[in-house]
Parts: sequence; C-alpha cells; structure tokens
Amino acid sequence: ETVRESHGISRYGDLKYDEAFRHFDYVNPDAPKGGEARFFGFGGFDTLNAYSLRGRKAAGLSRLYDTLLKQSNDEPTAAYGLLADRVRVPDDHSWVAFRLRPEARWHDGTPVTADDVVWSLETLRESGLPLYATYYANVAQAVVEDGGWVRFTFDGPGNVELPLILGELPILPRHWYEGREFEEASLDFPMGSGPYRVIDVDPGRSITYERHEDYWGADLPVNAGFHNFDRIRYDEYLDLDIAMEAFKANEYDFRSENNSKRWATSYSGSIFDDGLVIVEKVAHSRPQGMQGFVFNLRREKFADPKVRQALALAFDFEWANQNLFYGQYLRSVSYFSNSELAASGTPDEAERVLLERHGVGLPEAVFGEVPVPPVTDGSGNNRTNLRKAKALLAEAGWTVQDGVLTGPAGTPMEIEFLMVQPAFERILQPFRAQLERLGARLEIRSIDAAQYKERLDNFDFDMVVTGFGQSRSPGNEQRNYWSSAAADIPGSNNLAGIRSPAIDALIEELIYAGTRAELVTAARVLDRVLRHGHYVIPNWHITYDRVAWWDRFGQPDIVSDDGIVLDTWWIDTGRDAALKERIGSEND
Amino acid sequence: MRFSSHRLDPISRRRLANFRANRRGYWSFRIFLVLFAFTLPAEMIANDRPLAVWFDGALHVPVLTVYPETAFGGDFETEADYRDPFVKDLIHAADGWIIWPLIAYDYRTINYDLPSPAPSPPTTENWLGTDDQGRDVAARVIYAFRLSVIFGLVLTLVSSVIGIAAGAVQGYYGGWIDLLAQRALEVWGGIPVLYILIILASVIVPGFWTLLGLLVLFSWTALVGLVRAEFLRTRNFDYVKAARALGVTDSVIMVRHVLPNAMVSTLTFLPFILNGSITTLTALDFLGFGLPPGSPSLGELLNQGRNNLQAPWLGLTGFAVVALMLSLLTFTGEAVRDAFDPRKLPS
Amino acid sequence: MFAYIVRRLLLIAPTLLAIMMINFVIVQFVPGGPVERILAELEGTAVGATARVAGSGGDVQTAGESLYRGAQGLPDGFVEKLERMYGLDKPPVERFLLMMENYLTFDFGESAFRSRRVVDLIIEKMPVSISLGLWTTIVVYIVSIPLGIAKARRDGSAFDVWTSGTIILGYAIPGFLFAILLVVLFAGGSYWKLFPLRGLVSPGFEDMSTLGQIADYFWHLALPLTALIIGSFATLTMLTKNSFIDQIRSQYVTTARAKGLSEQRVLYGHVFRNGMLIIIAGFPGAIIGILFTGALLIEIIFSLDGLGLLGYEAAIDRDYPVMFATLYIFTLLGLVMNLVGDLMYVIVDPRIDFESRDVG
Amino acid sequence: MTLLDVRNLTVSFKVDNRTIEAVRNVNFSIAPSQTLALVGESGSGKSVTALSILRLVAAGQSSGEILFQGNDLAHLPERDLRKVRGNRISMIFQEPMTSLNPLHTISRQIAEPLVVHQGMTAQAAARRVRELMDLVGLGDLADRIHDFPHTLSGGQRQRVMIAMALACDPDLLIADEPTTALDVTVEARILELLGSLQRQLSMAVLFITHNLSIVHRFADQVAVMDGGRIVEKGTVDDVFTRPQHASTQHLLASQPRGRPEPVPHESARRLEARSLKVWFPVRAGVFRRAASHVKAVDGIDLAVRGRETIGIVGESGSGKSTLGMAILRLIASDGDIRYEDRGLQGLGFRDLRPLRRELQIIFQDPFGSLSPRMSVAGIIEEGLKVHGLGQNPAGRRELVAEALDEVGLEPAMMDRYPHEFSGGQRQRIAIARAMILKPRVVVLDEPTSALDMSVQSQIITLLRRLQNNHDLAYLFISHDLRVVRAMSHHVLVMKAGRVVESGSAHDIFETPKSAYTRALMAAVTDPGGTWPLSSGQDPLS
Ligand SMILES: Nc1ncnc2c1ncn2[C@@H]1O[C@H](COP(=O)(O)OP(=O)(O)OP(=O)(O)O)[C@@H](O)[C@H]1O
Ligand SMILES: Nc1ncnc2c1ncn2[C@@H]1O[C@H](COP(=O)(O)OP(=O)(O)OP(=O)(O)O)[C@@H](O)[C@H]1O
Ligand SMILES: [Mg+2]
Ligand SMILES: [Mg+2]
Repeated sequence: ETVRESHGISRYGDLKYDEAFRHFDYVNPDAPKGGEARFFGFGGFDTLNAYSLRGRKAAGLSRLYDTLLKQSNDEPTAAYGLLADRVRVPDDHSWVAFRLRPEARWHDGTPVTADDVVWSLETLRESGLPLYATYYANVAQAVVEDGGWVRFTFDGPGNVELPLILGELPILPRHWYEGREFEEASLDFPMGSGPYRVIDVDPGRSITYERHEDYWGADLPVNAGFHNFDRIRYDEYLDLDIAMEAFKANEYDFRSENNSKRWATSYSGSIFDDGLVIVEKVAHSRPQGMQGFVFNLRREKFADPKVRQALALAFDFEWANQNLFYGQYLRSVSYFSNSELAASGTPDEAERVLLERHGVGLPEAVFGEVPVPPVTDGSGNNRTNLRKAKALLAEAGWTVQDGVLTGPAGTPMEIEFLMVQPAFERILQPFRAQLERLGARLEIRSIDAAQYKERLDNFDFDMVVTGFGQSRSPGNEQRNYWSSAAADIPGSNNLAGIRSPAIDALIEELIYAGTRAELVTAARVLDRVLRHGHYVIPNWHITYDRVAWWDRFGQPDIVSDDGIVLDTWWIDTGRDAALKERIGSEND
Repeated sequence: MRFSSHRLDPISRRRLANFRANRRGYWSFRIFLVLFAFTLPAEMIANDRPLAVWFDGALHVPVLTVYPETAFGGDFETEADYRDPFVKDLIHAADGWIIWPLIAYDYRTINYDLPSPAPSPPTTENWLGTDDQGRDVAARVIYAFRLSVIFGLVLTLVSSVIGIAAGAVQGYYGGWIDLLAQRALEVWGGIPVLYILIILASVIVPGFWTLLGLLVLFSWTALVGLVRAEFLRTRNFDYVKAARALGVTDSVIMVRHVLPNAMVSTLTFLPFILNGSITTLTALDFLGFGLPPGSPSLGELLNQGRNNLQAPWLGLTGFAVVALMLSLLTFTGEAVRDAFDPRKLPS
Repeated sequence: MFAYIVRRLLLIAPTLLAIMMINFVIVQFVPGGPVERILAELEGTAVGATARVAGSGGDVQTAGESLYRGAQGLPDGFVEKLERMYGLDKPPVERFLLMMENYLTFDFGESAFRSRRVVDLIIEKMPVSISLGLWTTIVVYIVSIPLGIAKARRDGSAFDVWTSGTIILGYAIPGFLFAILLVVLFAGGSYWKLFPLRGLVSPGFEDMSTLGQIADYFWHLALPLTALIIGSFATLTMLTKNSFIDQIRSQYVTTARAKGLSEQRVLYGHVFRNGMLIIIAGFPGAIIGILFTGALLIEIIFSLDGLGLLGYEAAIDRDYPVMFATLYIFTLLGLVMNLVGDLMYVIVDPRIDFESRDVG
Repeated sequence: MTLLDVRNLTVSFKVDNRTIEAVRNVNFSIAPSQTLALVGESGSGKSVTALSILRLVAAGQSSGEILFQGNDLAHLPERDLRKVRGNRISMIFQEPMTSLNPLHTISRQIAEPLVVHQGMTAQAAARRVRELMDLVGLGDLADRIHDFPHTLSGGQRQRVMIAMALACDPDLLIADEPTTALDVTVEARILELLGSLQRQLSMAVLFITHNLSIVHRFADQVAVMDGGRIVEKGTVDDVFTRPQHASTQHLLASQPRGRPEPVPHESARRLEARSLKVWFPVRAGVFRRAASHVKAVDGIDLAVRGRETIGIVGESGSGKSTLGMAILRLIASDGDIRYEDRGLQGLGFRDLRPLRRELQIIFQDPFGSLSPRMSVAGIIEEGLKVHGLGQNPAGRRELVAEALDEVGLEPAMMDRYPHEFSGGQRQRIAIARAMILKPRVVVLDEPTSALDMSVQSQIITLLRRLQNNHDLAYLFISHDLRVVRAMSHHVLVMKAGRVVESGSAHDIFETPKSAYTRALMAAVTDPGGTWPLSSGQDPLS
C-alpha cells in the first residue's frame, strides 16, 4: 500500500498551494488587525453549545473551534493543515491519519491532544447533531498513534470524500466537558482552541467575540490574513424587515440579501447615494444545484413525462423574473447550475460512452440535445408555450372535457401544491392562472412546518417546491436525491419518486469516479438524464451575492471562488474615521 | 332610503326618530349600506369577464356564462381569457365588441402588463396599484370588503346571539346553572383553537364556511362575561321582580326587561367584534390557516402592506378600508344605542 | 358567599384537569410533532415559526453547502432516539398521568428544544411581557376611562365626534404595520434615529444610575408601547362612554347634583361605580390576554423576546412541554382571575349574588 | 325680605314631537322661616317647579328667573350654583326609593354634603350622621349605617333623604312629598323637627304635598297648581276657607269617603299565610357570611277572603312590604302560604305562573318597578300578553287606554317612557298594570301615597268597584289611616315583623288595645287641627 503524506489533501490529489505557501491568494497577509465588526443574526439564540441537538445556536460559534484542516476557498474541495500539520492517506482511501501540531493550545493554555480528537469524534457521533453520525458513519475506528498522530480507519476502501470530511471535524476540549452535560443547551461560555473567544452574551439578543491574543495558530499560513477584527458582535433580530432598518441605522456593518424585492427596493436613500454604504454584487462560483417545483411521480397523473413537460410549459419564468424578481435571477437549466458539472448541448464523447453503457430503457432523445426549460418573451402572454403544452397533453391522452383537463382514465388534472414558505405564493399564483387555461387546476395549500415535514416524509403531496443543493464534488447524497432505493424510504430526499435503473447506475459512476474528469462526465450525464425525465419544473438561481456594507472595511484584492470571506476583511482605520465623520455631518 | 314609519307602533317610531336624529350614525348606516350594496354584486363591477361580448352576430354574456376560447376561434377549450390580446383580436376581427365592467379585473386576475415590478403603484389602469402578485388592488378591495363584511357580520351576529343567550341564562338563573356553565365555558375556552385548525386543515381544505363555522364555535364566548355581569346585576331590580309578579316567563323577562340593559355594552362591542373577526382572519393568514391562498381579504391586504413597506398604497388602502368600515359601524352602533335610550330625545 | 367561594375553589381542579385532558387528546391528533419539527430543522427544510410574520424571507431556497450536507439522511435509530428523548415512546395515557403528576407539584419539566426548564423560560420572558402588558393596561385605563366619561358628558358634541374619530382611526391602524412604520420613521436609518430598534434595555444597563435605568427602560419601550396602545383605546373608551351615558341621567345622579357635588365628584364618586361593573367584567381577561397573547407581532418587530413569542413558537414548533406548562399556568391563573373577577362584582355592587332565583 | 323669588318660570318637555308645558309662567316667593306649601293635582307641575329651582331638570327647557338671596340661580355659573345646592338650598326628592345611590352606604350618602360643603373630617361627619339619623328617627338603624339603600324600607330610605337634606342646615329646604312613606308618628316627628329648625335657623321650606292636613298644620302660605300654573296663592287660612279657584275647591272637597261594603258571608278564604317568616341575613366580613338577621317578618298569620280587604299598618320598617312580597312569593320565606287551598310554597315557577294573573301586587316604589326602556303601553300590556288576554295588538291597546283612563291618565300618554311622568302618574301606571289583569288577590303597597286627594278618591272608588264587581281580595298596606279606614274590613297592626294587634277595622280604629296602636292613632286624632276641614266632615267620626 502506498501512502501519501502531505500538508493538505484534495479530493483528486492535486493541491493548488504547495508546502511552502505563506498564505491563500484571496487574503491580504498584511491586513491590519483591530476594530470591531458587527453582524446580524436572525431569530435569537438560547445556547452556546454549537453541537447539541437542543437549543437555537448563537451565530459565529464556529470561530471558537479549530478543525484538523482548513478549507481553501479557491479550488474545488481541498484543505490544508490547521490543527494537523501532516495528513496521510493511502491510495485505496481506506484510512486517514493526521499529525497534530504540538504547539496547538486550548484557550486555557493546555495542549490540544490526539486524545481530544478521538474523543471529539466519538462524542459528536454519539451525542452531537445527527449529521455527525451520518458524516462519520463510515469511520470504523479512531486510534491515537505515536508522534502525535491520530488514525481513522474506514469500514472499506474507496471513499475519497471521507478524509476531507474528517478534516472538518471540530475538535473539542475533552477536559472542559468533564462534569458538563454535552447534550444540554447551555449559556456557559464554551472553550475552544480557535481564534476567537466569547466575551459577552446577552441571551437571545447579542453575542460578542474577542480575538484571542495568544491564539496559538495566529501565524499559520492557513490563517495568514484571517481574523483581523478584534471583536465581532452579532445582534439578533426577530424580524427581517427590521433587521434591514437596523442596517440602515448603522446598527451593524454588513449584510447579504436573499430577497429580490428588498434588494431592489430597500437599498436606496442618502446613505447609499452618498457612498456611506457600499452596495455590491459579488460574483461567485458556488454550485447552485437545482431548485424547482417537484412532481410526485407516485401520483398517477404525473406518470407520463409528456404531461410533466407540458405542465412545465405553463410556468412563465421570464415574466416572473421581470415582474416579481426585478430581473435578478437566472433560470436554472441544470441540476448542477453554476458549475462545470452542468450538461449542455449534445453529449461529448465521454458522456456518450457513459450513456451507452447505462442508457438502456431511456428514450433515444437523451443522445441528442439536453432539454432546456421553455422561454417566453416575458410579456405574460404565454400562448406559444401553452399551445405546445396542449399538443403534448393531447399526445399523452389528456384533453379538455367540460373545461377540465381529463386524463385517459377519465381523471381530472387537479394538483395540490404544498407550500410552507409564504414567499412562494406570489410565484405560484400566475402559474396557477396559466395552468387553468390548459384546464388543469392547481390548488395552493399552505401548511405549517411540522405538518409539511410529515407529509413530505410520507410523500403525501402532488407538488412541492424544493431545492437540491450541490457541492463542487457531488457524492453520496445523490443516492438520497435520485435513487430508486431512496424513493421507497420515507423521509428520503427523492421527493419526485424517481425510479430509473439508468440513474441508479449513473449515481454509482459519480460516487466512484476516480478523477475529476470522470466525475464531471458522470455528473453531466446524470444531469442530462434527469433533465430528460422532466421531474421538476426548474426554478431560478443567482450567481452573485447581493451584499452591502458600511464603508469601513478593507478587503483583499482577490475575491475567492466562494465569494466573500468575511474573516479576511479588516477595519480600514482611514475609512472608518472618514465614515464616522460623514455620519456625524449627515446627522447635523 | 326612506323608512316607512307610519305602520310602526309609536314607540318604534320614536326609536326610529332617535336613530335618525343621530345624524352621524344615520348617515354612517346609509353609507355602509350603499357600500355593501355596491360590493355585493362584485362580479358585475370588477371582473375579468366582460359584461357582454358581441361576436359573430350573437351576444355573449361572459359574466354569467362560460364560453370556451374555441367559441371565438381560439386554441383552448377552457374558458376564454378575455384580457388576452389574442382573444381580443379574435373578437374585434369578427367585428365584435366587448363591454367591460367598471374594473376589468377580478380579485385574482393578474395584470401581466405591469409598468414596474409588482407591487406596482397606482396608475389609470390599476387605480389603487397592484399588490405584490400583480393583482389589481381596487378589485381586491371590493371583493375583500364583501367577503370580510359578510364573514364579519355572520360571525358577529351568530356568535353574539349565542354569547348573549349563554350569558343571559347564566346571569339570570345564577346558582348551579351559572356555576357549571361557567366552568364549561372555561374548559371550552381552553381548547387549542390553533391545533383544531391544524387538524382541520390536515383533513380538508379550510374555506370560507368551514372557517366561519370554526370561528363561531370559539368566538361566541367573547360576550358571555359581559352579558352575564349585566344580568347578575339587573335581575335584582324591582322591575324584574314586577315582571315576575306579572307572571312573565323567564325568557321574556330576559329579552324584554333585562337584555336592554345589557345591550349598551353589547352594542358597543359589536363593531369591534366585527372588526376583530377580520383581524382573526388576518391572524389565520399569518399562520397559514386562513382562507385559501389567493382569497381576497382585508387581512391579506394589510399583511401585504406590512411586507411591502416600499409600496405604501397597499397598507394605506387596507387601513383606509378598515378605518372606514369601522367608523361607519361604530357610529351606526351609537345611533342604535341612542334609538334604544329612553332618555334620549330627538333634537 | 363563603360557600360559593369554596365551591368555586373546589371546581378549579376538575376544570383544569378537563382543559389539560382535552388539550392532550387534541394534540394526539395534530399532524406533525416535535420529532418532525426537529427533523425538518436538521434537514434545512424548516421554516421558522415566525416566517409568516417576520418580514419577507428569501426567494431562493438552495442554500448550497449546508443543505447538501443534510441531504444524506439521518443515522439509523435517530428518530427512535428523539422519541425517547421526548418521552413519546410511552403510551399516551401514561404520558398524560405522568405530566399531571408533575404539574401537581408545579414541576413543569424542560422545553423540548431548548433544554431549559419551562419555568425558567417563562420567568425569563416575563419582564418583556409584563412591561408591555402593564404599561399598556395602565395607559389605556388612565386615558380611556376619563376620556369615555368626558365623552359621555358631552355626548354628541364636537369633542365627542372628533375623539371618537381619532380613537377609531387608531383602532383601525393595524398594530404590526404601525409598529414597522414607527421603526422606519423613528428608529431606522432613513429618517430620524430617536429610539432604539430592539430590546428592553441597552447593553450596560446594570451600570447605569437608577434614574438612567428608568429613562433607558422607557426609551426602549416608547415605540412598542405606542404601537400596542394606539389601537387599544377604542373599546374601553366607547364602553365607558356608553355605560356612563346609561347611568348619567339616573335619579340618584340628580340627587348627587342636588347635594352640590362638583361634576367630577358626581361622575367619579357616584356614576363611576355604577358604570364600572362591565368594565370590571373585562378586567381579569384583559390582564391575562395582554400578558399572554397580546403582543406577538410587536415582540417580533422590536425583537423583544416575550411570552407571546414563546407561546406561539411552542405551539407551532410542537414544543409540548412548554405548551402544556404555559397552558397549565395560565389556565390556573385565568381560573383564579375569573373567581376574583366575580368577587369584584359583589364588591362593586353588593346587590349581586350568584345564588339561583328559585322564588317565583 | 324674600329668600327665594321665582319669576316667570316656564318649563317644557319635548316628547314625540310634541311639547309639554309642565310649568307655565310660575311666580312665587318665600321669606326666611316661612313655609310655602305647593299643592295641586298629581301631574300639575309641582315637582318640576321644585327641581327647576336648583336647575335639576335634565331633559326640559326652562326659562324665567330664580332669585335666591339676590342671585339668579337660573343663570348662575355651575361652580357658584354648586355652593348653593345641598348647602344653602337642599332638596328632598319625591321618590326616596330610587333617589339614593344604590352602591353607596347610607352613612356615606348622608355624610357627603357635610364633607363637601363644610369640609368635615370623616369622624366629625360620622358623628353628625348619627345625630341626624337620631333626629329623623333612624336611631335603631345605628348599627346598620354601612348598609346599602336596598336593604332599607321605603320609609327608612325617605328618612335617609331627609337627613341628607338637613345635614348642612340649609336656608331653604325644598321638600317634595317628604312624608309619603312615613307612618303618622314618624311624620309628626319629622314635621316637628322641621318646625324647630325653622325657628332656630330661620330655615324656609317649600313644601310640596297632597296631604292638606299637613299644609294646614305646617304651612304659612299655600300655592295651588293646576296644569302647570299657579292658580291660587295666599295664606293657608285664606285659601282653605275661601278657595277661589275651581281646582282648589275640588282639591279641598275630595276626601276618601265611605266604608267598604261588608264581606258576604259565603265568601271563601282566598289567601292564607301561617307563621310566615322572612329573615334577612346581615352580612359581614370578607366572606360576607351572615352574622345576624333582620327579622323583617317574624311569624305572621293572616287570611283574606274574597271581597275582603285587610289593611296592614305599622310603623315604617315594621315589615309590611316584606310581608306583601313574601306572601306572593316574590321573596323567599318560611311558613305556609295557601291560595285557595293550594300551597304556594314549593311551587315551581311553571306552576306558579298561571296563578300570577290572579295574584297581583302594586309595589311601594312605582318608579323602580317600571322597566325604564319600555313604553307605558308596553308595560301595562305585558300582563295581557302573558296571560293571553286581549285578542290582538289593537284590542290590547284599547284595553290599556281604558285602564289608563280609569286611573285618571290620558290614554295619549301611553307611548311615553316611565321617566316622563310625575310621581303620582307613575303610581297610577303601576295600579293600572296590576288591575288590568282582573286579579283575584292584590297586594297594594302604599298605592295612593303620591296621589292628591281628588285622584286618591278616584282610585279608591275604582278599587272598591273592582272589588265588588270581580270579587277581589285586597291586602292594603298604607300609612294613610283614612284610606285604610275607607278600604279595610280588617286591620293588622305590625311592629318589628310581628302582629301586635289585629281585628275588624272598626275595633282597631275605635278601640285600639295596644299602646302601640293607640300611639299610631293618636297622631291622627290629634285635635290640634290636623284636619283642615271642620270636624263634621271628619271621615273618622
Ligand atoms: N334586602 C334586605 N336586606 C336586609 N334588610 C332588609 C331588606 N329589605 C328590608 N329589610 C329590612 O327589613 C325591615 C322591614 O322592611 P319593609 O320594607 O318590609 O318595611 P315596611 O314595613 O314596608 O316599611 P315602610 O313603611 O317604611 O315601607 C326593615 O328594617 C328593612 O330595613
Ligand atoms: N321628563 C319628562 N318628560 C316629559 N314630561 C314630563 C317629564 N317630567 C314630567 N313631565 C310631565 O310634566 C308634568 C308635571 O310633572 P310633575 O312631576 O311636576 O308633577 P307633580 O305635580 O309633581 O305631580 P305628582 O303629584 O304626581 O308628583 C306631568 O304631566 C308629567 O307628565
Ligand atoms: Mg311630583
Ligand atoms: Mg314598605
């Protein structure tokens, strides 16, 4: 067995930064330290225990803890040593070992030990948030070895992702938890080894962190240019509109907008015009996955892909974008939007190979152009598409009888759209109106979260809107999204109820892809096949972050692929002073 | 409106005169009636179906009858969308004409041709602007007024009648009836309405009548306490004793002798209860257990106003309608109170 | 009367039990429970309890990374673990008996989601709720009753008309909209920044002088109270007015006038008590109502963490321990208040009793 | 020197688009120490005149001047007027039952003027309250001064009113029928008290009454009102001996006359009570437990036959009203009550209801017994409806009109509310309401106390006629012994809830046995000019 040892790992073996790197490209290594940054949190909190099931967690707690590795934000899926200085991975990926830096210290000055690492894993798996149990389910054993090494043995070879995920394991101080209930929500100031400490908490209202003066890792290359604020405060708001007002009132410094209407209408006024607040769209290349209206194929009426395609024609995205979203969104065409994993045009050679291998039972069309969602002129006059829809429906045996779209079996097309976010009502209403012209009835049902969850778990719905998130390197979760097996597991994410041997096979291809290129091909083919299935009516996504901040920050010249990394910003004393002066003069 | 007063008995005539003498209340009542009468046939006033269409030598009445688009030579067998330029063209091409209602939108018609993203401000097309779904606010207000008023009136009347009856019986008889009924009421009041709603919503789609029924079940208790208190007090009065001495039945004593005293507080509350029922509808909307999404309700309009502060016409319209309705009802209530006040003299 | 009070006190227990039982039974039928709720949260599909009232949320749902991570499903046995945690593995009857047993000794257990003792949670939220409830009640009563009386005296005058108009307009203003407007106008960054945006007191409250603390407290309360109060005058004022009009021309008022009493003394000394009965009838309910439910939206807007929010979230999030405990406490309180209210009747009007009238 | 000078006083009311001139152009004046009696038929405007002096008429329009010690009260600012009210001029209202604040204790009500006008401390006021109560003969209520008015008898309430009015030693006392609810002994005592106050403090009195013997004995001047006008004015002697105006003559001529017709032998026992008891608990303490009892009716036996009238007399507070109510089961009582051999005790409301038509009562407090929000027509008609009399609304209205006419009220008044009548008119409405049902037993609690002589005779004639025609049995409660004499066959004398003496009217009046009865009678037969007319016309002789 060959074992590779290095200062970092990536999923595909190649690292952008070599061993001697001094800092990440997207930081300013000379960033001045100091000042206070204020952010907002939503909904209040009642625990500082970031890892227990109970309680609402305060914002920013991850700053308290170091992980074994630190993610790099400008390459797909790579991480470099933080608590660990060396990583060893065998070729078959059947285990991973980390060597802890001897200088690593908890805030109380005691060293971070391998024992802490093992304890953290066990504890998190047992009593932490359930996601840790899932993440680390395949770790069979964790042992402390000589020389500060910790070795995690997996339950089988070939799991390329797992070493990276272990690198994300937060390391917790075992001695601190002695005599403390790990599962309890608690407002005790927790201890970690990270760059910040909690210094003040007003339960539910605000939390303040202070940069740890003696942070052991301050000079590490991975930390260079990071953690520049002396203090970071989060104020909690219970209302999003009020939070916006608070931002305008200079109650906090930075916000990132996720509502198109607010982005278009609220960011105006003198503070914006005079440049006191900087408003910017920052492009990023985070994969956006797929958000869409999902058909539940378990319902007879949606069994025919033609029907699904026809109904999708009734959704007029262009109109909605113009009139409801202020033109801010892009139509999602792919299940891997905003990434190289998205398929386009006709399959290339490699894709064709894969398709041929697994394409049995699929329509001939998958070898042709990949479908893109219909386009309209945005006038709201969707007749062309509706005509197409009508024709498609007729092909599938659905015709209008007494004004009602009726299927071959004589059943009317009545769709119940379950909705839990009220924000979607305005998007669904026009869709309903368009469907009506085809004779289909869409009934929008708005229910509460617990009930929604229960009905989703039992797949008891016609249509819902949901998002299928994707990372740069998709993997195991695809089974949960699209596999036939998942279609039968209550609570799985295969909401559409996709049951396709071809898709099942492509998922395996994807998970076991050996190289990045293989992965990309597999993903593209999967994308192709999924899109040909018309399982969802694709929604939209956005490829930039809508951000605004009070003009007191300095930021690195390069924005990472993931967009803004706030921990690399710093207070620019010159700007800060100027800002204060201008605010002062503005108030007179 | 003229009330024919000569057939009334003198005391009713006197009450009517008192009612009219409160000019504010009298006018409020008339205006309210006019508004209500105006919104009752909302379909005739605000609708996306024309009142009449002349096509191919025949008169079509889309407000009343459903014509498929194919009837005008279009594509779809479903009802024609007369606002669609394509359909309009078809009709005009056949030398036809269209007569629209006052407002060419109904409460769920979306104006696809918005000057700016929804909610868009008032224009000559959308007099009160559109809401955040591109629907005409004026049309929605008309429908919402009708819906809210009918909902409110029915709820108020039914629950007041039940509430007053319950309060009256308890207060008048006292003793174990009162003791046990009060406890039953406390238990009833402890039922988690929200959960009942959730359960209900999981079984059926709550609509106008189900919500109305459900709210009646739980809102009638509002007046019980008040009425009971008044009855507890008034039952001791000499004239009640006198009525008993006459052999008047309990129910008549309650209605004719005691109730008028309790009426003051009841009448005061009615407009507020009515408005409260509208607020309740809003609250249900908040929770997502209100009327089906898309229904026109004043609560929904207010909620939109709150979510779209940048579009003040939403909140303002909602507020104006509620304020108007409430003022009219309160002033009417005062006039009714005057009418039944024996010491009030028509001046 | 003594017998009556005893009877009432004895009936409190079965009433309370019945309420708890009904609630418990109903809860069994509610779709979705704490387990579903917490699962939804873990998987990122949850929408906060206040989503519908707390301003427009995002219109893109894919949050990327975190959702992706959650998408791998849950570990085996996790749901069972949750059920054990919430005691849902036991049969309902046993659960109910256990709960009631604990409640009898005022042991209310812990919140399902917060691992805090319910009592602590309630106590923690009390300052906000009491602040809002108390001051609103005080202001409303202080203003509405004299105003109502003044209106009764000058029934039909210009004063009567414009005050009616004003309070009704106030009532018609939806509190939540008004609250936001207040924030935008007087606390936000767009117009005047005169008041704080959120919370009950400033940071560093402990270090202020007493006077400073009081000022700071009311400075924070100014906006939420305004929003709460604006709509609250109407009912009480109109009720006072109408009750007074009803009394003001009684014979005994003429007697009082003939004694040479000042108008104030006639109104407050003589008419007041006769007209007050109804107002007292609404009193206990008002207190409980304001304490418990009145202020959800205001609490959210001003980021005041009070009982309104607690109760609402408990209901929506199916936090049954909190729900039942608050129900128990407030029902108990309510039942006692009802009794107090009834006794007040007798104190106000000694002619009142609760006996049955079995004579002819 | 005049104390009060009323000039051109006119008061009108608007009812149903018509204007009623209750007082027209009235002029009179009173000097200090003087007593002016205002007499006149019921409804002639006496009370309205009295109320107008202190501007207490709420609903009416008034004009004219009211000069009091040189100030025009009609135009005085409220603030100054207040200093006059209850202090310089105080008032005893006609209807004591409804004039007290039901929710204030009697001590508080009496003390109030003292506190307001004389700034007395609580203790001083309390002392004075006891003093005043003693003065008006309420000494035995000393331990009940914290009671509320509804626990007092009619006469007791009236005396509370009087005590209240006298509290500040006013310069002018307006007394509107101040003794209607008082027995003769107490009445004499009150008049004596007023007389002595007049002498000591030179208090003037405007005395409104229909009791001409009081006028004769007590007043200096008399003014006779009719239809809102003062038709005759002068010294008592002048007016009484040489009445000029027809209505004065009519007033003076009217006396209850005659004796009841004897009860036929075959007449059966109609209503009977045996050892009837009503004890009111006196509540005390936080839990308001019954600490002791007021034995209002304490074991009374009584029986009345058809066509028989039993007069019930006794001092104020002796339990007469309570007895009347209890016997009709309007308040709970112990003991046996039989109506034509049916036991009434224990009958449920349903079984009692058909009997109600036959068992009627006229309450001592007519105002309180009329529903304020019903028209008079509605009130009188109600019994008809309940018992299915009168075929249709029109027919019933006819019957109501007839009944009103019989008690001397214009049928046109039937669409008014009760508060728009004079005291005497309301009393007659109450009579009409009871009598319209043609009952078989009627309890009449002071049915004529507010009526002037002429109306009184009219009512008595009516009652007698109805009794004979319809075979009625009456329980007649009254302080007015002449009326009792004129009506009753049998008399029951009550004291402190017990019967002290009972017997035929003749025996009781002619040869009273107990000292108590004699004392009651003595006041009547006092030769000191109780009767205005020559002894030859004394109905008692
Ligand atoms: N509800 C009550 N509670 C307590 N005591 C009462 C109550 N009603 C009457 N009394 C008392 O009972 C006694 C008898 O009262 P009642 O009214 O029968 O007297 P009355 O003979 O009618 O006197 P009057 O001639 O003054 O009307 C009085 O002392 C009175 O104070
Ligand atoms: N509020 C009112 N509205 C209308 N009419 C009234 C009102 N008050 C009194 N009246 C009428 O005014 C007239 C005079 O009433 P007033 O009370 O002065 O009579 P009175 O002389 O005191 O009679 P009594 O001896 O019966 O008390 C009566 O005819 C009565 O009906
Ligand atoms: Mg009079
Ligand atoms: Mg009496």
